[in-house]
Amino acid sequence: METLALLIAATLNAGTVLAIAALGLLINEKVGVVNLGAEGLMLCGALAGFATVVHLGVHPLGFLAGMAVAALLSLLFGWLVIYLNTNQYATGLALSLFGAGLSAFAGQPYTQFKLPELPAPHVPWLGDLPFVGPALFRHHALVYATVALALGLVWLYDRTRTGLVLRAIGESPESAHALGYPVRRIRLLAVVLGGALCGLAGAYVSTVYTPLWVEGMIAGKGWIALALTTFATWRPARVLLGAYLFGGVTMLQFHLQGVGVQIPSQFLTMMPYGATIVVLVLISRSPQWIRLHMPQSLGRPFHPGGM
Amino acid sequence: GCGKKEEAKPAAAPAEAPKAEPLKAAWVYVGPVGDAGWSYAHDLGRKAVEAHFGDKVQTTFVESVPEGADAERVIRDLAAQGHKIIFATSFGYMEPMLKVAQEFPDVKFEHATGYKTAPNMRVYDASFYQDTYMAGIIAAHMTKTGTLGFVGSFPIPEVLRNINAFVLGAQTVKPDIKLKVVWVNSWFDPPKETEAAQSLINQGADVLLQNTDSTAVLQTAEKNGKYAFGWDSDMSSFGPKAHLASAIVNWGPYYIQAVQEVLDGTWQSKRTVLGVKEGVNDLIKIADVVPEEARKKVEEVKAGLKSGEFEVFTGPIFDNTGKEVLAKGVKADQDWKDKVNFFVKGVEGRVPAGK
Amino acid sequence: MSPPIPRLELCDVTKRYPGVVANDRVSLTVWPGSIHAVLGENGAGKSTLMKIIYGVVQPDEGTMRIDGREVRVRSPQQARELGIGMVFQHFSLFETLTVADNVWLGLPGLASRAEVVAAIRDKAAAYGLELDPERPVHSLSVGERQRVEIVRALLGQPRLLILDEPTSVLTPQAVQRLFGVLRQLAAEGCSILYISHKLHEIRALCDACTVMRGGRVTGEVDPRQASDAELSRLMIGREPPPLPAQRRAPGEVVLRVAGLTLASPYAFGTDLHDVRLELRAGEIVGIAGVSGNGQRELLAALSGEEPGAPPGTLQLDGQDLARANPAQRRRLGLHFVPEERLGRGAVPALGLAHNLLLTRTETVGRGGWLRLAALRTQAAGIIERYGVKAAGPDAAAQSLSGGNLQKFIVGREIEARPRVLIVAQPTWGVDVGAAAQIRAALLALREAGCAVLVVSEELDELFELCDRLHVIAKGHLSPGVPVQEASVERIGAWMAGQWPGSPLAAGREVADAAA
Amino acid sequence: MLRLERRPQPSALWRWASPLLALVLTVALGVALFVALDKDPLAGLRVFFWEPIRSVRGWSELLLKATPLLLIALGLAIGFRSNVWNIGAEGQFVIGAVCATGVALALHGAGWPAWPLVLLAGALGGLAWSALTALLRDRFHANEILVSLMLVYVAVQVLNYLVYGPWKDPLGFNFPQTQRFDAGAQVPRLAPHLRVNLGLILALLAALATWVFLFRTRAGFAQQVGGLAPLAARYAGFSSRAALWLAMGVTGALAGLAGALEVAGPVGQLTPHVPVGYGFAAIIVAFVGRLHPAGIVGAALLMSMFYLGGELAQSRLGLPKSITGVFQGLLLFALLACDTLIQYRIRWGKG
Ligand SMILES: Nc1ncnc2c1ncn2[C@@H]1O[C@H](COP(=O)(O)OP(=O)(O)OP(=O)(O)O)[C@@H](O)[C@H]1O
Ligand SMILES: Nc1ncnc2c1ncn2[C@@H]1O[C@H](COP(=O)(O)OP(=O)(O)OP(=O)(O)O)[C@@H](O)[C@H]1O
Ligand SMILES: [Mg+2]
Ligand SMILES: [Mg+2]
Repeated sequence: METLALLIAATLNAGTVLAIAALGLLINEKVGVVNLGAEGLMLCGALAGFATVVHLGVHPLGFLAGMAVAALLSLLFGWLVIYLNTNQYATGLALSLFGAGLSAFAGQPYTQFKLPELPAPHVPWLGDLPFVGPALFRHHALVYATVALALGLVWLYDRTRTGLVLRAIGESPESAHALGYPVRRIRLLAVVLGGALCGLAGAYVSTVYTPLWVEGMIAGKGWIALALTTFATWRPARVLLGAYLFGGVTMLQFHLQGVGVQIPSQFLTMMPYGATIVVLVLISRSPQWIRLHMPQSLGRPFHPGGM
Repeated sequence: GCGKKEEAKPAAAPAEAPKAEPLKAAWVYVGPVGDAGWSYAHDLGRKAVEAHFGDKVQTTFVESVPEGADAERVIRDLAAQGHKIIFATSFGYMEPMLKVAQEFPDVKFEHATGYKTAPNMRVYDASFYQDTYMAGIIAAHMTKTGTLGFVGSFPIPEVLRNINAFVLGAQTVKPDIKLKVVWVNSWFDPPKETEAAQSLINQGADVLLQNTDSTAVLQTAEKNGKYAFGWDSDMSSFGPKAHLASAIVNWGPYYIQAVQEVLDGTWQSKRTVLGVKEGVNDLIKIADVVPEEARKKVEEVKAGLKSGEFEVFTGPIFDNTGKEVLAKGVKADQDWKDKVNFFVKGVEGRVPAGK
Repeated sequence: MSPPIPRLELCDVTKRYPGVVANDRVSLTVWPGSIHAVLGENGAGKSTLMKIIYGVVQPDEGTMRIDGREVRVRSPQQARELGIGMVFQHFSLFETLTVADNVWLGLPGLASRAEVVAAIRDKAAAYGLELDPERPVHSLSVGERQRVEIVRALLGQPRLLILDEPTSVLTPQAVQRLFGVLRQLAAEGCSILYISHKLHEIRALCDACTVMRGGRVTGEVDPRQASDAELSRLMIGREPPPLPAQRRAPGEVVLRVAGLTLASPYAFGTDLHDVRLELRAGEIVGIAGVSGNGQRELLAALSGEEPGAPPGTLQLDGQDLARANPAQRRRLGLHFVPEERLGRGAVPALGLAHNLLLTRTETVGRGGWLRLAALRTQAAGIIERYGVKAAGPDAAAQSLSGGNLQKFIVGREIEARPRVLIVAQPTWGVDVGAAAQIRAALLALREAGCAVLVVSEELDELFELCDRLHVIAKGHLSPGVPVQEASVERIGAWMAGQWPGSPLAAGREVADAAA
Repeated sequence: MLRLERRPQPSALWRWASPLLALVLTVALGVALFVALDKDPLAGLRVFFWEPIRSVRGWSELLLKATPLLLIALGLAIGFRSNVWNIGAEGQFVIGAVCATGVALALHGAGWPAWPLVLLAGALGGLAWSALTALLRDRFHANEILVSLMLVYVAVQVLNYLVYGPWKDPLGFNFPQTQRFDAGAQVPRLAPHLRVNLGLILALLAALATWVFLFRTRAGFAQQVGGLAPLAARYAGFSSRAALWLAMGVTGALAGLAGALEVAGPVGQLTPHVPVGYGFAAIIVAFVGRLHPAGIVGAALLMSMFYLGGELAQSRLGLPKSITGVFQGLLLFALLACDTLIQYRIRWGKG
């Protein structure tokens, strides 16, 4: 029982990283922009967050710095993709390479640093409950903020005019332009915001999840976050669920090893990636369904002057 | 601007010094020098050489060299640049170094952790298992659950030796102690190490050791109020409460000796296995929480290792299927240690892909 | 009494695009309560002018006055604040959103969604434009979609309403209802700018007319007084050439569609129901219908772009086509001219010569080797024979004007000497000279014994070209009727599904949906 | 305000000038970086652009490193031109190396030159691995970017499993590596003392074949139409499924061949360190080479130069290794931005 509670806790923790990044990417994709540079953004966010906490010793500032740096890089990405109409895939890949290189380069002096201690998180009263306490109520505030963010996005997209405008731009930037919405500016804003969340996810990894800086420490989480948006058919609540599911699979592989399951560890290490493929296949089987839920302009460039 | 990382002097700069040309020595690292782990430890050794010899020796290093086809080019370039002794500090450099060694008979090549030698290439290795044996003694004193945890990198003999020695050490205190092993299939992947450590803790392990290079395992133990050890270097500051001791390696003495041999012209090809005896391995910074009894025992072992009387792998040793792998009273020789491919009794699970 | 102030006054408005002057010193005056037509052929610059008025496009030169005040409209929001509303030629609706959401997006103020729903109901009732605010747009017929656009424009309380070719997607009956609404609006004092190139509509509706050609204003007339010939001359520069009118007896059946039932492959498409059609050598058959009634699906099934037709439902010279892909069908003699020329009929970034390779294989040697010199010669031939204005065989398809590209594509398919040629919207967006040339080429093809199927939304064109007409409605195809026995009224009724024996005839909703 | 105006026709001048401008921009940024790091920019440029090609051996190393990049990028170019986004060439490279090793081990002691079979096995292995992605995309519409990428991680674990397990060299003291290949299983070198091998010739032939295929055959034309205008491809009757399979297959086979050349060439055995990121770097090579075989040959050399220069910058100038990644990213960014000039004209003034 206790083991299960701890497994749930670890799952939530691991899933949160993915969820923050995937929600950011969802914000991007809802307005029609795919950012394959998520991995690079997360790495730069991780470094910026770590370095800030090293120098200033305040964790929230690390989050802010991670967000700011990733926002800046997404601004570059957004400018290329939205204003110069460069290929979104290629530009995203460039960003992921550049982000990885830049963070490794600039992060060299930080590899041996240690961050100040964080007090063990504990929600008053609820944290003391048996089972649910250790499972659900002893997490960093960001774990709960992520849930709130997902619910907030559900509300934004389903209930507000702003959300409606964002969805409309993702569906038909041409129509939105004809109605007078500043499509490119809104897209850029969404790209920067989504990028900032990727940076936040990175900063969470380097300052809370594994309080360390090491080059390449995101280790593919950005790509899994990208897969999650498709997995969730662009719905925030499902992104959250999907993230926890993948967090669970990640933890499960170690759990199974510890229990002594007789499978070569390499095959267990494959599990999260294999699971991603299986899930992708399952949800993509009906292209009609994907098409109905996918932002229609996803990946398409938009030039307001018309072609 | 970036970093104030201490840099090796550019080797290309022609030093038009009137006095004798300094001896040029080079190091090839597998990771970034800032990894606080394996490569970092070797770089400390390089710095020890610089400090010892002053301007008689000039050092260079190349970091993060992939162990594939690129290594050969890097090593050859270093040899062509006039380095007289080159240290390659990872197992994967063995074959490339062997090839380059044939081309440069005048250059001395030193390879860490390998087994192939040539007239101008020799190998050296450390004995971490001596550290983990001592760590096992401490772990057994500190565990409440009777279950220890190990975050393993790759199932190679060196790591298996460390795991087995850890349990053997612990069993001298608590014969029925158990060890859970989780492999991350990486030398260096902090988030994965964190997840693996967390998983071990969730399953009841309360003292952790790792054979990976980051501080993640120690930090995870700290966060969970459990115990763990430092690896490669003194990591006590990364988990003040969790840290029980650090298993360290100090390559400085060996590197100084090797360079000295080249300067003296006494360098000879051989295989050197270094350990506590040579001052290369040690368990340091034993925490205050560790009971006096454990400390004493560790000191005894250390003394035995120093004098060479004590051998960690002394029979009888049974593997965890119950088979005797070392007969009673027999001290393991180097060949036996090279071929460890099993878990000793007390370790749960099976060696991945082991036969 | 002071002289009345014009609602809108444009003075020397100029807009240049690379390679074209879309508007060349255009001046225009619209009075309050007037329904003012802007008439002109495709590419005359009408839409550009309207976009300038609505603030979507910024003019290079010229001034604009609203109610006597000089303004510079920088965005549609600003236009709406000035009391201008617009219904676009190409709808600017969001398919996955509901009617209410679409309207809400087009409203400047920050009204709540509930208020928007109520307002839609009010307006709809006041003008007889029934709409369910909660339906998603993709489930609406084209006529209903236009109602959404109109309601959206009306909710902005416009004093000047712009409609850009609103009737090209409507049945004749629906056109009459729209005219009713517009007259009511005009009577309430709203000025209307009505864009079209259909003379009879303008004559029926408008009280003033500005005619444009090549970006310039060529005349201001009262449409109720001017003759067709006069308007044509202003619009085209001459009267349209008459078509050769000899018709010969059709030959054997070449293409047979036998009870084709097919689910639409498109996200918001129309399914085909038991479509039956025969095409004989040496005849031109037309298919009329409001767009979105299954034309796209039928064409895709015939061309082979969408596989899935049940075996036996498609036959060419008695051979089953159901399994053949477009290339195989072409080898059997079935060629096709799609309605989108850029991106479907031609690859925009490639040169004209390479675009031949989409459907022609004469210059492909053994092993698929391309004989590039021969390919260029072939392209140069078509360019010359069809009077295509292009820089040469290597000019990128995207550098050609729509009409010239259409001439090239039609030429490419005609010169393949097909058994059957299927043409969608042959003269859509093509200037009048080119249109006449294309129509003449189609007639010549018929004389050569080819079977031609024309799918068009322009009734005039179908009446002019075809020997026999079918109508498609909601995925059902009407029986054929010889063109001599057809009339606009009759075909109009059929377009709403009301042909004798139609499975749709019973259901009232269909007529509504098509309206 | 800066504003873009679409050209009526893509600019032929900028098609050529844009990569050069991008290179100039990257070099300029690099010089700025050197100055910021307090290094002599001239020495920096020398290390990156002159040192690697100073000697025959330098050329040999440059070409050796460029070979896998060239092979993989050619396949990717065919894919990207036809809208098939195979990002997982790295995985295909790994499986190619694995399959090549399988054959080399099976033919251990054969005594005859087995290298052609070894290379063939590598190509087939890469092909099979990419076919997995193609299958999932074809049958289930699973996004090939994500699937192929996830398969990279899987491939690496397959490699690990084999070298740590069944294929471990029995005489290798349990170290994770296979036996060394027999001389007959290793690719012949072009000169006895140089490491560059027959793979270079194969890669150049592949470049030529790709050019002929893309620009001189109808099949190559059909392949590209799917990427330029999918509806037009459909209209013409060019099968998008065939394009998918061909693009994935060619990339997989070439990446697999590159993997085989790596184990049967400079490495000489299978180790966990065979994958070094060629599959990802080749994406940059493909784009920098403008998806054109001639361009890719140049880009592969340039990229290879960056790698070698990065190493030399460490040992000569004491610069960190990650600078290579920064340069590669910058080059790709600069190129994408400059490419805008092919389709658009830059204007000053109101929009
Ligand atoms: N965004 C644009 N970029 C370049 N050229 C354009 C653009 N929009 C319109 N044009 C050109 O300007 C000219 C006028 O186009 P416009 O759309 O105003 O014609 P129109 O009279 O509305 O024609 P139609 O009857 O086909 O709607 C055409 O030659 C067209 O090709
Ligand atoms: N996209 C491109 N990027 C860089 N170089 C190119 C590109 N396209 C063509 N070239 C160069 O132009 C030369 C001739 O073009 P090539 O024959 O390859 O293409 P093409 O347009 O198909 O030519 P052709 O007109 O003969 O069909 C080649 O040597 C090639 O280097
Ligand atoms: Mg028109
Ligand atoms: Mg128009």
